[in-house]
Amino acid sequence: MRFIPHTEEERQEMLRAIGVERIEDLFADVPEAYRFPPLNLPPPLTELEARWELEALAEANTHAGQYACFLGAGAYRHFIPAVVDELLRRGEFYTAYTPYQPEVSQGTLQAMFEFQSMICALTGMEVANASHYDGSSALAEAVLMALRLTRGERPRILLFPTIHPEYRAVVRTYVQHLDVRLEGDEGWTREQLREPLAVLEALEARLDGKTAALVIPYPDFLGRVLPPARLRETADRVHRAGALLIAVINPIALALFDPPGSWGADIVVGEGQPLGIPLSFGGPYLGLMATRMAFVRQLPGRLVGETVDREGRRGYVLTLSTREQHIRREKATSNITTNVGLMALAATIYLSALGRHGLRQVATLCYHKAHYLAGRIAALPGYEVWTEQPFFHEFVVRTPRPVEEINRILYEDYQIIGGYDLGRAYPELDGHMLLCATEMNTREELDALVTALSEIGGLKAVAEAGKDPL
Amino acid sequence: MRFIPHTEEERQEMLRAIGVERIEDLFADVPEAYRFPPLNLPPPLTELEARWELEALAEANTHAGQYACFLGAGAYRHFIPAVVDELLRRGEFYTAYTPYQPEVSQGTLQAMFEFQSMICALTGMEVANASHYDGSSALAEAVLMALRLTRGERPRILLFPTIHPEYRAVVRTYVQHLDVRLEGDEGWTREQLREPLAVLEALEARLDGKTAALVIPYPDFLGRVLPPARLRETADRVHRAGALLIAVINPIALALFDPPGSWGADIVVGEGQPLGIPLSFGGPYLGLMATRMAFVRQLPGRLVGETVDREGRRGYVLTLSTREQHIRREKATSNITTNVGLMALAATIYLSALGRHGLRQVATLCYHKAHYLAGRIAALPGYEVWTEQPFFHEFVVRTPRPVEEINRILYEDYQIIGGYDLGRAYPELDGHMLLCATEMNTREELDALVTALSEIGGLKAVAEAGKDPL
Amino acid sequence: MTEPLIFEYSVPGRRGVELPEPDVPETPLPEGFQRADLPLPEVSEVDVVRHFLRLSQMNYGVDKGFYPLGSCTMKYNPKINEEMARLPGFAHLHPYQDPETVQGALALMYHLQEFLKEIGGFAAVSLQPAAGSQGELAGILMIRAYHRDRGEGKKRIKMLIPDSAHGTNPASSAMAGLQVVNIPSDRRGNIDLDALRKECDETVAGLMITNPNTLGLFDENLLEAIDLVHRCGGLIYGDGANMNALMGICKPGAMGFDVMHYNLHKTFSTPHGGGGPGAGPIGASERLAPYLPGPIVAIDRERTVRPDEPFYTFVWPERSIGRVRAFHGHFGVFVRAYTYIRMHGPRLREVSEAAVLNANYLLARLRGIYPVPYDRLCKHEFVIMGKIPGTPIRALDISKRLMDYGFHPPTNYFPLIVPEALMIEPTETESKATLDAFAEAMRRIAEEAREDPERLQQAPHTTPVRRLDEARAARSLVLRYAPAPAPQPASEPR
Amino acid sequence: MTEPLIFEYSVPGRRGVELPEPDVPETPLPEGFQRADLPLPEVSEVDVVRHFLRLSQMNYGVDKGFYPLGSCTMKYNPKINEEMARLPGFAHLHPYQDPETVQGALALMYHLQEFLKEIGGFAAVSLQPAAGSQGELAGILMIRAYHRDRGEGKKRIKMLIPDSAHGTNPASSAMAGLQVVNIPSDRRGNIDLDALRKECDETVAGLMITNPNTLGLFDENLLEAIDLVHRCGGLIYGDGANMNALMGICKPGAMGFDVMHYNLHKTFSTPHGGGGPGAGPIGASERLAPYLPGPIVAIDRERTVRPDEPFYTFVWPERSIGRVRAFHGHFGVFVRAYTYIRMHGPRLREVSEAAVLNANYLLARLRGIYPVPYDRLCKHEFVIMGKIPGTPIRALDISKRLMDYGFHPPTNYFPLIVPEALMIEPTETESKATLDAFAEAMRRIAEEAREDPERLQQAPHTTPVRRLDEARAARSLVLRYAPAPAPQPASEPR
Repeated sequence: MRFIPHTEEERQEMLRAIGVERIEDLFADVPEAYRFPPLNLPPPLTELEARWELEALAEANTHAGQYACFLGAGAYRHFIPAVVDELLRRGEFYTAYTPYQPEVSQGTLQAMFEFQSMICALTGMEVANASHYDGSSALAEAVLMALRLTRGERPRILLFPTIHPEYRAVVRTYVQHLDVRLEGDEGWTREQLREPLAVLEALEARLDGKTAALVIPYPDFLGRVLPPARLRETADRVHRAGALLIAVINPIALALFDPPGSWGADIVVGEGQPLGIPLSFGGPYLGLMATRMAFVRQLPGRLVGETVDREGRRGYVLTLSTREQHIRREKATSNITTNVGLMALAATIYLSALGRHGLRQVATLCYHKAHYLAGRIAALPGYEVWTEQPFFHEFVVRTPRPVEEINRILYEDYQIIGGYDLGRAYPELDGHMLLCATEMNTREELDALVTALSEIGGLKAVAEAGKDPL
Repeated sequence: MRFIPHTEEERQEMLRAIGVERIEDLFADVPEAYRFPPLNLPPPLTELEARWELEALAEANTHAGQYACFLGAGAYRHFIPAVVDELLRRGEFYTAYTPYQPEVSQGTLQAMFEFQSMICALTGMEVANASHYDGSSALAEAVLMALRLTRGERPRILLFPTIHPEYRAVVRTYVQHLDVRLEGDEGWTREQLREPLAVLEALEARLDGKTAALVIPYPDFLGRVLPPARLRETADRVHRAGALLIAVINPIALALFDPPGSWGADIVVGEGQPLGIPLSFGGPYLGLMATRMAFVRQLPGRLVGETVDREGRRGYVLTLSTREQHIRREKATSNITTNVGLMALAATIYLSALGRHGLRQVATLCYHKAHYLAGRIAALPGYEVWTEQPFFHEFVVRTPRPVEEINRILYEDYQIIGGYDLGRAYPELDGHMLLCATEMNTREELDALVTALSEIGGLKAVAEAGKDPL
Repeated sequence: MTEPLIFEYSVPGRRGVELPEPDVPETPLPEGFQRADLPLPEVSEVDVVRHFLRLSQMNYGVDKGFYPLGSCTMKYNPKINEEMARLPGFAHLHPYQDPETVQGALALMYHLQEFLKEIGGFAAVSLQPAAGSQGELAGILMIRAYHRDRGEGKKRIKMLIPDSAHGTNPASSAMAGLQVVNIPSDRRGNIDLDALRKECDETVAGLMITNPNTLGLFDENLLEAIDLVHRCGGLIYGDGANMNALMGICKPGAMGFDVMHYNLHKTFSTPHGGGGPGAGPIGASERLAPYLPGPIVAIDRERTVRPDEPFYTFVWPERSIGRVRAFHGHFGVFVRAYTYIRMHGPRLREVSEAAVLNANYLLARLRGIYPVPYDRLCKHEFVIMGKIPGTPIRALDISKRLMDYGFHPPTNYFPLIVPEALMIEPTETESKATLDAFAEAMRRIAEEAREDPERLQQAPHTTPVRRLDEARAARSLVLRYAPAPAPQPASEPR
Repeated sequence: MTEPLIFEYSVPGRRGVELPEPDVPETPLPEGFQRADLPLPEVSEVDVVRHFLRLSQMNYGVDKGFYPLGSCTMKYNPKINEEMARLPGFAHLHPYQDPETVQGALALMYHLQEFLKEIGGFAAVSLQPAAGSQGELAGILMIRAYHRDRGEGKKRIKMLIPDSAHGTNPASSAMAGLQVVNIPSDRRGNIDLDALRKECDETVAGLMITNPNTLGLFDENLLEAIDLVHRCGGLIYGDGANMNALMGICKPGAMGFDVMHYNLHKTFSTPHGGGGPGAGPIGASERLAPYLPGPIVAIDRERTVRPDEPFYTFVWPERSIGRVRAFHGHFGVFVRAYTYIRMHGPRLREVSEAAVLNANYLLARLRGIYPVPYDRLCKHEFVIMGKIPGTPIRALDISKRLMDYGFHPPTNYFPLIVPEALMIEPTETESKATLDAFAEAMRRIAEEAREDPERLQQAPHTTPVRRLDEARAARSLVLRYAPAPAPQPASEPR
């Protein structure tokens, strides 16, 4: 029977050893009225039949390998070298549990230590945990951490409006029954949203003795990167107000841009999916979380530390578990136990394989391609592109027709998966689309999108591909 | 540079240690006129670009997962459980060399010992080698082995005409400059080919003091299985004539049918591809070769034997290497060195995963599906099916229109990859098609083929699906 | 055998995987934005392969051998699951694609919801939570929202939690702003009804029950406990970590649980990945269903053209507590769990039966060698005490020594209510031969405890490293790589 | 650490992977055909996974560490190759599909032929042979066919083979019915021209040259030797096993080789698989091209519609020696080699340069520690003598001891002309750090030889098994599993 090895003879032998007659006897303690209910599930399939069914389900989707895809908005399609999956598929890694027994878990533990080290390197922070569920829940935990670090005396959290809308929603879910006020992320006009430095200034002005933290995105949901020099000032102001600066980052962007550690962030969170993890319809992804060493005891999640064995050899263990639920129970820093270890391993392998040079190449390609695409679309009549700030991965386009309509035509007539409809999350940005380009989008694809948008815009002509687009 | 790790600094350091100035100096011994010729190859690709190019090439093919496929003729599409590739992809297995150093190669060696054991179990023979290139070259080596076993005094080999035509061609290639006569496989009429027992009798009648071996297929190229009881008689006759009986088998068929070991074959060869190896456009496949223990010293190829280490623990080594080229040079039993170890490992995992029960299921499904299909096609006006003998995997159909034409229509109008055109290899079977069914062909596919053939036959109606086809 | 850190292989200027040169005109980075250094390793591809291959060999997984880690359900992870999750039609879907372009994925999620509803006996299921602990938090938030909507949000602030509960239960309750009240266990390992009764008042938000509990016992007071709490207006949260004992055996939803999480990475065979990803879908009774976290998948009747081809779409439960994560949950894990459930169907009951059979058989083999604190029929796991009378041996020593016998140790020192606890969960995918070999190793260790206790105290002897100094790790925190003056050479004789 | 045989896990009636029930009416098997028993193992899927995972851990591959096995070119096998070969559009193609349905596969084969022609300097290439040795046999058959067509088939029966040649050379010649004549090497490791000259007469079929030869040396008499043989009417066979030294350095075809095999699993990075599959395509000069084994891929001008989209098809060389195997060769290996060549293009020269750089560097590091029999510039590999003067240590002891240092040993006792030969080929994918670590291990072993020779003679000490009794294996042949009275228990304490 599938994965149960027993033969009937063995089963009988085991029942005899237990001292019962039938399997059913093992369930005498289950209230009789509820015992052995029918399970109304479809009949079992063999592996071959399951494969057929799953293949049919998979083929009922259109995926980003078939159509050119310009969706980003928090999930990014990047090149994943073959070496990542080759190593991830080693049974010793993926069929292990959380490394509670370090002597037989050095593989996982050392890899997690390397992961923590790499996230510190990327963010410029001093300590990183061994992962959180995803970027959004990492942000929620960072907010809770900031509340703890300010001893619960500061119930206010200021959120930048162009933090990923779903991240802000998750924070709201987490704190809904706590005495916490989330402010700053709503009620802005389109014009205001278009001027992030003004928004920043306005939020800074609201810092006070009740504020635990200011949360800023880097880059923001609209792809825009705020000037590091300006953020250094923000950090100063936040710190002068006795609050913490939390940054929500995109790890690929950090290969190019000055990291939060260098401009003064206190807690850094982000979505690690771009680091070698497939889109997979939204999960599992990889929550990143890093902070200053001074705050380590309020950091939630697993931490791997270096130590030695009884013969003096270097080794790794889970450490500071006194912060965690299985020791501290209701006084723990978080309830988290299972995180996304395998995704952290994927990112560790990815970052090792690409290394300093390769990751820079990825970031540079994304930067150039997004800017090339933005430049060409900006030249199309009827479209307007937000290019005031430098951007990464993605940018905002005002479209001459409803975004949904454009996307439908792109899909049906051009085999293109279009951009994210900003009206979904920001009513004030109705009629605006967020378009993303990565190293996976060839110039041919970018040009095809431009041509398609031009045709859909109902306005002929426009510059040919490659002609001085900016 | 791709897979070369050196930095420029390291390169210089190494050159200094060698005592030369430039890399070019290392090639001073290459005749100057020929040194450093231009290499006119397309420019290098990164991994991502290579992936794009290879994916495009792969997509330029129609494969047996997309269209229903009824080709067999020596290469069979079978279900391969996921566990096979999962284990085959372990770097310790596939990046190892031939296990010359047994202390660090016990994995390969023990698996090969298990492979040998399983091939013995399947064929009913006493000893099997650790694989040969493929079924055809295994047959050629078996013929050479038979010549050696008869001390070169018997230059004649009798070949059954319905051994795979390409196997017979390979044997001809191997012996073309030796004093050997290959006979018996040509010059038969269609009517004679349809009566394999009569052919067998005729070949038996040609056994004489100059005959080294009679080679028979089981099942034959046309799918037909000769009665084991009759083959026992053949073996007696062959042995009385002082010759050897060589059998060319299909390993899946041996899960159902009386194995050659039980009816007296002396050497058994076959194509192991059906045992968990993908079609892969014809290779790499897996040559199987087994014999009696008495003949082991004339068996070509690697052999793994059991032994003990200095502490008395069981272990495995390559053995009887005095038969082999690296020791015996021109006196070796064969020139073979690299075989297809990884394919043998695949077969070992496959046979372990399916086991006695699973392999029987595979064979039974193939048997029932081919017979169901044959029965339904036999009921179509205009088509005639050869059903005199029991068959396995495949069967012969005389078609009302040229096979090539039928196949073209099947492909273009029905998304079906049709059968093998027997006229290609047997002019006397022009207008005949070899159709194969395995567990991968659902009843839906079988019925769709019947419907298509019916329509292509230009003759309406015929029995509905499922109505008493035999 | 130790392995250098990947950073220690780094050589400045060495290249690993490279990307193509830009095929578009380049845009200069603005002044003042660029980062100075990027201290990532610089290694070759073969360095990466060898490093992680060697690390993997320093790990123990279910694929290596028996892993009886109690409460973790370390069953065999079918390999077909891995292949299915990697099909391009699943792996390369963007979460914001239009529903029309991802009907296969949505159908899979919809059916998985339906399967879990049926298995757990719930009215609705949300697949959102990323892990059991997040499922717990969501469930507790749902309970709080329910009370709030009935005007009792401020009043009902007590979460009752048995002392045998997983640590996540109190931690999740605290995160949701509740006060935790511990309920002791009675002598048979059940919830102490008298103690429970005392706490049952109008301040109770709910009771969190793990059943079978972490002693591996089916709570004999279950229905009564549920009834007590319901009668005082509280709700029942089920910690579904132990569902592997109950599939087709009984349905928590039918017995009165209001909300429960499932651990797909335990019960439904998705691999644990060395610490995740898991997935913690939650099922809810009729009254809590409107509060489920969203979005969930439903059939859009309006867009359905043919009845046999429903159109699937995301919807929001009416009074949802909101999102617990961005996007739609751990889809890659769903594919694996779906595959597993489809391969079993109603025969999931046989899975639970075999899991319970294996646990009781192993308990029978160990009884008499080690003390059994609560000795009755167990379910999928059981707890013994890692003590050998007359010896200094502790549960930890036994755990470490088991490694030398080629086994992963059981969970040790949990549940907290059993001193020197060893919590053993064999799962249904282990054969009698494996259980016998483990029992035999445990018997020999008991012998060794008497004959050569030091050998046990110094165990393990054969692992890549010996017993590690955990105190030192916590004392002098080294949590990331810092270049060392003299890195270890790559090849030491052994 | 030993692992039972998979047969020893078998329990009658246990099920592994199961297949669906028949969906068609069943046909009874005729009387007298059915086999009685089928003594295959009966194990569960998890047994299979654990068994082969444990076996794999008892193996050493390039992915584990340095593998300087001379003449085998154990370079890193890029992982992208593995993914590409598994694309459904390659893996699921039937060899008898109509060319129209497999144009991508045929294009790949065509271009691979073209690439190999360019790299080797040949007029045509056939991808058919399954391995180097089969390529050799095919090449020799081509030479024989050529002579036969010129009426010299019976006369030209001598194949001249240097004494440093691989054993396959004489073995292949013998299989083709030729007589083997050994040609000694001169003091510099080259073909001894005087000895060669003596054999050059009208009975010569050809000369087989490995260049660089198995000493790792570029033959300084190469052009003269070729000329001598050509002048007496013989042809030159090239053993291409050592092409990793020559890509972009020189083209054998241009220098007068008439036919040569390539080892895709050496030079072109396809994995060796623990003993194959390899692939041994052969290149031929103008005069031998018509004799190549078939079929090969060509452009069908008639079926080509657009010039930029050629139509590819299989064709037969005019005077082909025939097939050397069924179907079209090791296509899965071609995909890997094609990928590798495409990722390098003209920069393959850098591959050969780095391979030669690494060998000369390692030679420089080992010179002075071990005797070097032919001490001049080497190419991609070199040979030292595994002797330490004044000690009883042999090459085998050094090889076994290297395992304790974490390295795979070099090829030992080959070539036969060097006593106690250790043949070392580092390949270009190894870093200086790895070469330094290996050199250091070799230096320490030389020290150990003097200080503690017994330790070397008893090596290895840390492998899954210790030195194995090969004589016993050959003496009392056990070549397959036979049920033992008492199988080993699965778990022994270690």
